[in-house]
Amino acid sequence: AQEEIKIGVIYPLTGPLASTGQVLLEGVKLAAEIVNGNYNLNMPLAKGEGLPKLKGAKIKIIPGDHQGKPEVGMAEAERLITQEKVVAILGCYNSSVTATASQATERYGIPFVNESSTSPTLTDRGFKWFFRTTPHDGLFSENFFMFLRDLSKKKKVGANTIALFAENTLFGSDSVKYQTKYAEKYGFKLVGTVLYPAKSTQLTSEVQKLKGMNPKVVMQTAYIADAILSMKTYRELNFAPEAILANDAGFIDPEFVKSLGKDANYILSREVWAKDLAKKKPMIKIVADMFEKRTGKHMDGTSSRAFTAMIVLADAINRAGSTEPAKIQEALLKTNIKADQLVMPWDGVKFDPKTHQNMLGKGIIVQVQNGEYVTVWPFNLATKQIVWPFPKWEGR
Amino acid sequence: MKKGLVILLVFFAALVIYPFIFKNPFPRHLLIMIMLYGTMGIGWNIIGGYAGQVSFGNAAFFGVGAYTTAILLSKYGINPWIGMLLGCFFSSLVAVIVGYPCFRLRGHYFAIATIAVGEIVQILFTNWEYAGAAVGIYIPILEESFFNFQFHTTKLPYYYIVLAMLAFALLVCYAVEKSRLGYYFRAIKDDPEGARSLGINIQNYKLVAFILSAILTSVCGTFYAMYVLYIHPANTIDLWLSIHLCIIALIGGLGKIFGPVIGAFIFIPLTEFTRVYLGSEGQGIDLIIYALIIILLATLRPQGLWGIFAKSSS
Amino acid sequence: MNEILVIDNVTKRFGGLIANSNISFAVERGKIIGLIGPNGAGKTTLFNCISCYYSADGGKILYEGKDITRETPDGICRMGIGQTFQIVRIFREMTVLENIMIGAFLRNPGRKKAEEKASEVAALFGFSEKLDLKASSLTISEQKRLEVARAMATGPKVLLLDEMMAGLNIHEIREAIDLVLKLRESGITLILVEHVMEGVMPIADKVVVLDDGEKIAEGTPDEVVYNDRVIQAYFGDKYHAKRRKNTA
Amino acid sequence: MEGVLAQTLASGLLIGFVYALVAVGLTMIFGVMDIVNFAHGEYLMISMYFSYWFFILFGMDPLYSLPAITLIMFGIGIITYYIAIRPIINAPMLSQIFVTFGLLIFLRGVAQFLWKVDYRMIPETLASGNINLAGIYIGRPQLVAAVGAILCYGVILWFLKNTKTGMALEAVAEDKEAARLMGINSNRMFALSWGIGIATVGIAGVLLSTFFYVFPEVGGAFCLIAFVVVALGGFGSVVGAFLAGIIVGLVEVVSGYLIDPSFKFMFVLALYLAVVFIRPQGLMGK
Amino acid sequence: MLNVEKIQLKYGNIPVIHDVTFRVEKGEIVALVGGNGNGKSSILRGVAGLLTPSLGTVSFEGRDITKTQAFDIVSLGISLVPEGRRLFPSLSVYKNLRLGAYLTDDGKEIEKRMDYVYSIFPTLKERKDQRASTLSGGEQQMVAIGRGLMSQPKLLLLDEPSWGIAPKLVDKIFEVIREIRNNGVTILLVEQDVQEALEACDRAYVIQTGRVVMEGTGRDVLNSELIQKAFLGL
Ligand SMILES: Nc1ncnc2c1ncn2[C@@H]1O[C@H](COP(=O)(O)OP(=O)(O)OP(=O)(O)O)[C@@H](O)[C@H]1O
Ligand SMILES: Nc1ncnc2c1ncn2[C@@H]1O[C@H](COP(=O)(O)OP(=O)(O)OP(=O)(O)O)[C@@H](O)[C@H]1O
Ligand SMILES: [Mg+2]
Ligand SMILES: [Mg+2]
Repeated sequence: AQEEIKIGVIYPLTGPLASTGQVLLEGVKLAAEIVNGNYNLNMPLAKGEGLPKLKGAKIKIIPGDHQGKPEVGMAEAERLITQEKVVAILGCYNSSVTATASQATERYGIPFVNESSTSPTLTDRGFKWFFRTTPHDGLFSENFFMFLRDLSKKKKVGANTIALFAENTLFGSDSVKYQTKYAEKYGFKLVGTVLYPAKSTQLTSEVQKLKGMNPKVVMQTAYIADAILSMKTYRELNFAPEAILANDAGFIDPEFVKSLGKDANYILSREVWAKDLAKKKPMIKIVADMFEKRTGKHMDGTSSRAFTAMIVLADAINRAGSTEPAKIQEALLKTNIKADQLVMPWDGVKFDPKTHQNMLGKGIIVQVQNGEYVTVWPFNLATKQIVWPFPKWEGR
Repeated sequence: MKKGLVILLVFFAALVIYPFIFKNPFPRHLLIMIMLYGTMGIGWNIIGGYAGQVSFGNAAFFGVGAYTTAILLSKYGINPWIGMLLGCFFSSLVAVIVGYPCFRLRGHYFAIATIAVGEIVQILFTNWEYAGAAVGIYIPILEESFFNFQFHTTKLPYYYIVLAMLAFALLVCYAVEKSRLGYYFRAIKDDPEGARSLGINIQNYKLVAFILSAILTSVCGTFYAMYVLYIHPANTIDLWLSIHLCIIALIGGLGKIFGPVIGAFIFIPLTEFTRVYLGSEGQGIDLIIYALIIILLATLRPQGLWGIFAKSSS
Repeated sequence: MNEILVIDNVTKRFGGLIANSNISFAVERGKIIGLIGPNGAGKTTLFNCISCYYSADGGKILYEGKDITRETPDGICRMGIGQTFQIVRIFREMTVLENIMIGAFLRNPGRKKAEEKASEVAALFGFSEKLDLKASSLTISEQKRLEVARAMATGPKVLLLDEMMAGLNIHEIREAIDLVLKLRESGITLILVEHVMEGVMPIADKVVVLDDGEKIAEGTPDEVVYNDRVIQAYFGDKYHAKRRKNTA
Repeated sequence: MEGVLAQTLASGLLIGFVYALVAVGLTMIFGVMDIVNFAHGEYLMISMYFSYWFFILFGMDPLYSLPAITLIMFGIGIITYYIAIRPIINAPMLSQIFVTFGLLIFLRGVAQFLWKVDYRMIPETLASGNINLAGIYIGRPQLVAAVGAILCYGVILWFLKNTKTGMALEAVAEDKEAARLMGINSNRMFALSWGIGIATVGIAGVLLSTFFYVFPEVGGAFCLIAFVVVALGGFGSVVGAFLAGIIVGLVEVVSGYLIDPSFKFMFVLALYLAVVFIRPQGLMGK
Repeated sequence: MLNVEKIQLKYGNIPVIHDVTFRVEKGEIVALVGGNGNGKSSILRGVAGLLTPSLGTVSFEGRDITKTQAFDIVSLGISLVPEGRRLFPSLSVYKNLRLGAYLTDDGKEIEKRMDYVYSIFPTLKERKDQRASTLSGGEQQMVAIGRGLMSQPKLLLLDEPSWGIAPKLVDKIFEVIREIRNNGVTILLVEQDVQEALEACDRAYVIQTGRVVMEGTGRDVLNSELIQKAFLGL
C-alpha cells in the first residue's frame, strides 16, 4: 500500500469556537485533497497524486480538539506526536493554545506550522520548530494605517480621528497595543480606547462611550458574537461614524453577513483573503468553489489560511523528501512560494530565518457590499470602489 | 481495614510503576492531569465536602498560585519552589479576605458569592497590565532541572512531583478527617447553629477549611504554570475549573478521603476520551454521552462511587 | 460568690413585642432552677439571651461575676454554659457517638480522649446500645436526650435545658429526674424550662415564673404552686385537683 | 452629556428587564424546590432556537410564535422534571446541582448536534427598528421584551399571591411532607414549577431572539447573570428577582459607561457581594 | 371506620411495626399509648400515608387505602397533626391555617373554621401575621393542632397534641378533643400523658416494641397492672 504521511491538526472543534474550528479543519482537508489528488492548478503539489518525492505518499490528517484550552492543546500535540506519530503539526487558531502546543512540538522537535494565530509574541520566542505563515497583528495593524493614508491621498478624506474598540482578551488587547503604536507613527489622532469583556450580553455602554468620543473611524477587534452584537447596538443607538474598520475575526466570519443581513453592509474589515481576488487570480475561484462544494460554506480568510498552511507544509515535506522532522524543518526554512501560487493576496511565502515568520504576508481590506465581501484595498487588487463614508442608518 | 491499607499501598505502587509501563507522553499526561485534579479535588472536598461550604471559586486559588509563581519567576527570577510557597501564602490570604465576610452566607448565597469572587479575580487579572493582562505570562524557559521545576525532555519528573502532591493532599485530608478538625467540619456542615452551641467557633473553623483548600489548590496552580509554561487568565481562573473540582468530588463521594481521587480517575479520562474519540467532528455527541453519564451517576449514586470501592476493600 | 449566673434587668424586644421585660433573678451554684410560664411567656427567649443567640436589648447577664451579655454562643459554651434547643438540633447525618464526640472535643482535643469521654456520657444517658445509629433515626424524645448528652459532653458548669422532658411518659420522666439529679450531684447548675410539672416541681430548688415577658413569681416550688397569679396564668384551676388525685 | 446619561439609563433599564425575565424562572424553581437549575440558560437557548426555526421554516414572526413556544417550553419543563429531577428530589443539594449541570451539557450537546455551532439570528422581525424619544434611542425589540417582562411578572405574581395553587407552591417549597398532609400533591406542584419556570425562560428566549444571536452556548452568559440576579434578589423571591434584574442591568450599563466596560461585570458582582454582606438573604429573601 | 390489619412498617430495611391490628369506630376517641420509640408515631404515619405498609392493609370507610398517597388520603377525610409540628416555617400563622383547609374552596366556610380555631387559641389570632418560625414552641403546637382542625376531617390523627403546651392549655386541648368528637369527628390519639389520654378516650391500645400488647376501654387499660406499673409507676 501507499505510504501515508500523518499530519496533526489541532483546532477548537468543540466548545465556543467550534464553528471556526470546523471551517479551519475543512480548509486543511481541502488542501490535503488537492495534494493527494490530481488537480490542474498552479499550486505546489496539485498536479499528480501525493508527494512525488516520497513515492506519491499521501497526506493523512489526524484532527485533534483543543476546546480553546491551552493545556488541552499541549496534550493533544503530545498525543498526536507520540501516539499518532504525526510528522508535523498544524494549528491552533487561538494564540494561547498555539503558545502551549508549540512548546510541545519544540520539546519533541517536530515542525509546527501556524496558520492564523496572530499574537506577535509567538514568533518572538525564538523557537526552532515553529513557523508562521500568516502575518501577525503588528503587521495587520500597520495595514490599517497604510490604508487610511492611501485613502486620504486618493480621495482626500480626512479620517483623522480614531477610536479603538476591542474585547479585552489576548487578540483584542494585542491589536489595540499595535494600533496605538501605529496611530502615532502615521500621525493619526487617537480619541479613545474602549476595551470590554468578550461575549457580553449587551454593548450599549460601550457604544455610548464611542459615541461620546465622536471619532471619524472606529477600529474594532472582536470575535463573531461581539461583532454581531455591536452591529445591532450601533444601529439601535444610531451610531454611524465615517468608517468602521474591523480587525478580521468576527467581521469576516461567514455567520456575520448571514446573521445581520443588510445591517452588515459597508463594514470595512481587514482581511487576509477575499473571493473576489479571483478576478485577478482565477485559481482562487476554483479552490473556493471546491471548498463550497465540500462544505456548503463560503471559503474565507480563516479557511484559506488553513488551506495555505497545509500547502506550505506539504510542499516542505515533499522537498525534504523525507518524514524526518529535521529535514522538514530545513525544507520549511527554504520555502519560497511565489505569489501566483497562492490563494492568498500575499507576495509569497518565505520564512524569516530567525523568527520563522513569513516575511511576505500582507493583508487586504474588504468591504461588505450587498452582502458580499469585496476587496477595496490595496487599490491595485481592488475589485470595487470603496463606499465612504459609512451611510447613516436611517437612510438605508 | 488492614485490607484497605494493602489496597492503598498497591494503588500507590501502581502509580509509581505506571510511567515505566506507559512510556508515551500522552498516557503520562493523562495521569498527571488525573492526579492534579485529584489533588485539587481533595482541596475542594475539605471545604465543600467536609465543611459543607460549596465553593465555586477555587479556581481563584489555582490562579493565584500559578500567577504568583509565574510573576516571581519571569519578573524577578525567583525560584518556582519559593513561588509555590508564596503562592500558598497569597492564596491563604485571599481565602481569609474572602472567607471572612462570605462565611456569614448560607447555602446558595455562599456558592454564588464564591462564583463572584472567582470571576472578579479573573477580571482583575485580565486587566492587570503588570501581570500580562489578557496576554498572560510566558514563563521563561530555564535549564531542565528539579531545582528549576522545568523538564523539557521527559514528563517523568512532573509525574512524580504531582504524585507527591497527591500523596501530600491525601495525608492532609487523612489528618483532618481523623482529628477534631474533621469532626468539627462535619458538624458545621450538618447544623452550624448546633455546632455553635457546642463551643465551636464556626467562622474560624470554616476559615481553616478554606485555607487548607486554598493551599492544596494553589500548589496545583504552581504546578500547572510550570508544566504548561504559559498562563493567562482564561485558562487559570476559570469558573469551569471550579465546577469540575466540585464534580470530581461528587463523583467520588463527598467528604470521603478517596472520593476525589476516584472522581478524578473517572472524570478526566471520561472527558479526554469522549473528546478524543467522539469530539473531533464537533457534532456534540461527545457532550451528549458525557452528560448522560454524569446524570446517571448523580441519579443512581448520589452518594458517589466511593461506597462501591469501600465495599470491595473492606 | 455563690451566684453562678445573674440575670439583671434583661429586656428583649421583637419589633413591638416585648418578649422579656426587665427580668432579674439569680442562680446559685449547684442548684436546679425551674423556669416556667405560659406558652409565649418568653422562656426560650431568655435562654437565647443567656446563651447569646440573641443580644439583649437591655440589662446584663453575669456569669461567675463576668458580664457575658455581648459574648457569642460558642464563646459562652467554652466558658461553661451548655444548652439545648427547644426544637431539636442534632447532627442528623452523624452517629449518636459522633454527636456526643463533637461536644466532648471541646475539652478533649484528642480523638481517643474525646471518644472515651463521649462513651462515658453516652452510657450515662442510656445510649450505650445505640452508639452507631444515625442520629436522625432516633425518635424525637431520644433526639432531645441526645442533645442534652451532647451538651453535657462539653463539660459545662451550667446547663440550660429547654423542654427536655416533653413527650415523655411518667415513667420516663422519673428516669429523666434521676438523670438531672445525677447531674446536679456532679456539681452542675441546671436551669430547666418545662411544661411537664411532674418533671420540675419535685426537684427544683427554685422556680421562676414568667408571664407575658415579665417575671411574676419566684420562689420554692411550693410557694409558686400556690401563688394565685401563677395558678391563674399558668396552672389553671384543675391543676391542684389533679395533683391531689395523682399523689393520692 | 445629560442626554447621554439618560440614554445610558434607558438602555440599562431595558436590558435589566430582560435579565429579570430570564431570572424569574430560575428563582421560581429554586423557591419551590431548593434546586438551582444550572441548565437554565440552556432552556433559554433552546427557546431561542425554536423562535429562530419557526421564523425560518414557517416564516412565523417571534411575536406570533411566542404562545406556541411558551406552551412547548412548559411541556419541556414538565418532562424535564419527571425524567431528570424527580429521581433526585430527595438527594443532597450537590447531587442536584450535578444533575442540572449534566442537563446543561446535554442540552448544549443536543443543540450542537442538531443545529451545529453556527451563530444564527433572525434578521428582521415585527419588533425590529428603534424609536427616537427626545434624542434617546430605544430599540423596539428591547422595548417589546421589557413590556413582556413586566407582563410576565405581573401574571406570575398574581398567580402566586391570589390562587390556591400559588399557595400550594409556597407550602410545598417550605415542607413537602407537611404539604402532602394538607392534601397537596407535591409532585404535581414540583412539575408545575418546572413547567412555569421553563415556560418563562422560554418567553425570555423568544423575546431575546428578536435582537440577540443564538448559538449553542448562548445560555452561558445570561445564566451567570441570572444567578447573580436571583441571589441578589433573594433566592426564591419573585419580586426580588425583578428588582435585582433591573439593578444589575443599570449597574452594568452605567458602570460600563462611567467607569470602564472592562470592569462592568465586576461591578455587578461586587454589588452582589456588598448587598449580601449587609443582608445575607439578598434584597427580598427570607 | 378505620381498620388496620396486620400491618408492617419499615424505615429502609428495618421493620419497626410488626403485625399491628386495630380499628377505630365512627365517633370514637381511640388512644395509642406506649413508651418512647415504640412505634406510635410510625403507626399514625402509616395511616396517613406517609409510610406505606410493607405488609397488611389499612382501610378507611371500607376502602383500601394501604397504597393510597398521603395527599389523596387527606381528601378522603383523614388529617394528621404530626409529631414535631411540621409547620410551614416562613409562612404566616394565617397561611398555615389556611393551608389546613387546602381542599376547601368555600371562603365563608374557611372563615368559620378559622374563627373556631381562634376561639380555642386566642393567641393565634393576635399573631396571625407572624411567621410560624418565630412563634414560641407552644404557639407552634397550637398552630399545628389548629391546622389539623381546619380540614374538618372525619378522622383526626393527633400525635402528642400536648407536647410543649402549658398545663392550663393542656386541659383546654383535651376539652376540645371531647368537643370535636361530640361534633362527630373521630379521633385517633397518641399521647404521653397516659393518664389524661386514657381518661379521655373510649378505647385504647398499648403499643410495645412495634406490637399491640393490650387493648380495651380507656378505663380498663388505665386500671390494668401493665399501665399502672410501667407507665404510671404506681
Ligand atoms: N423572632 C421573633 N420575632 C417575633 N416574635 C418572636 C420571635 N421569637 C419569639 N417571639 C415571640 O416572643 C414571645 C416569647 O417567645 P418564647 O419562645 O420565648 O416563649 P416561651 O416562653 O419559650 O414559650 P413556649 O413555652 O411556648 O415555648 C412569643 O410570643 C413569640 O411569638
Ligand atoms: N426516620 C426514621 N428512620 C429510621 N428509624 C426511625 C425513623 N423514625 C423512627 N424510627 C425508629 O422507629 C421506631 C419507632 O419510632 P416512633 O417515632 O414511631 O416511636 P414513638 O412511639 O412515636 O416514640 P415517641 O414517643 O418518642 O414519639 C424507633 O425505634 C425509631 O428509632
Ligand atoms: Mg419555648
Ligand atoms: Mg412519636
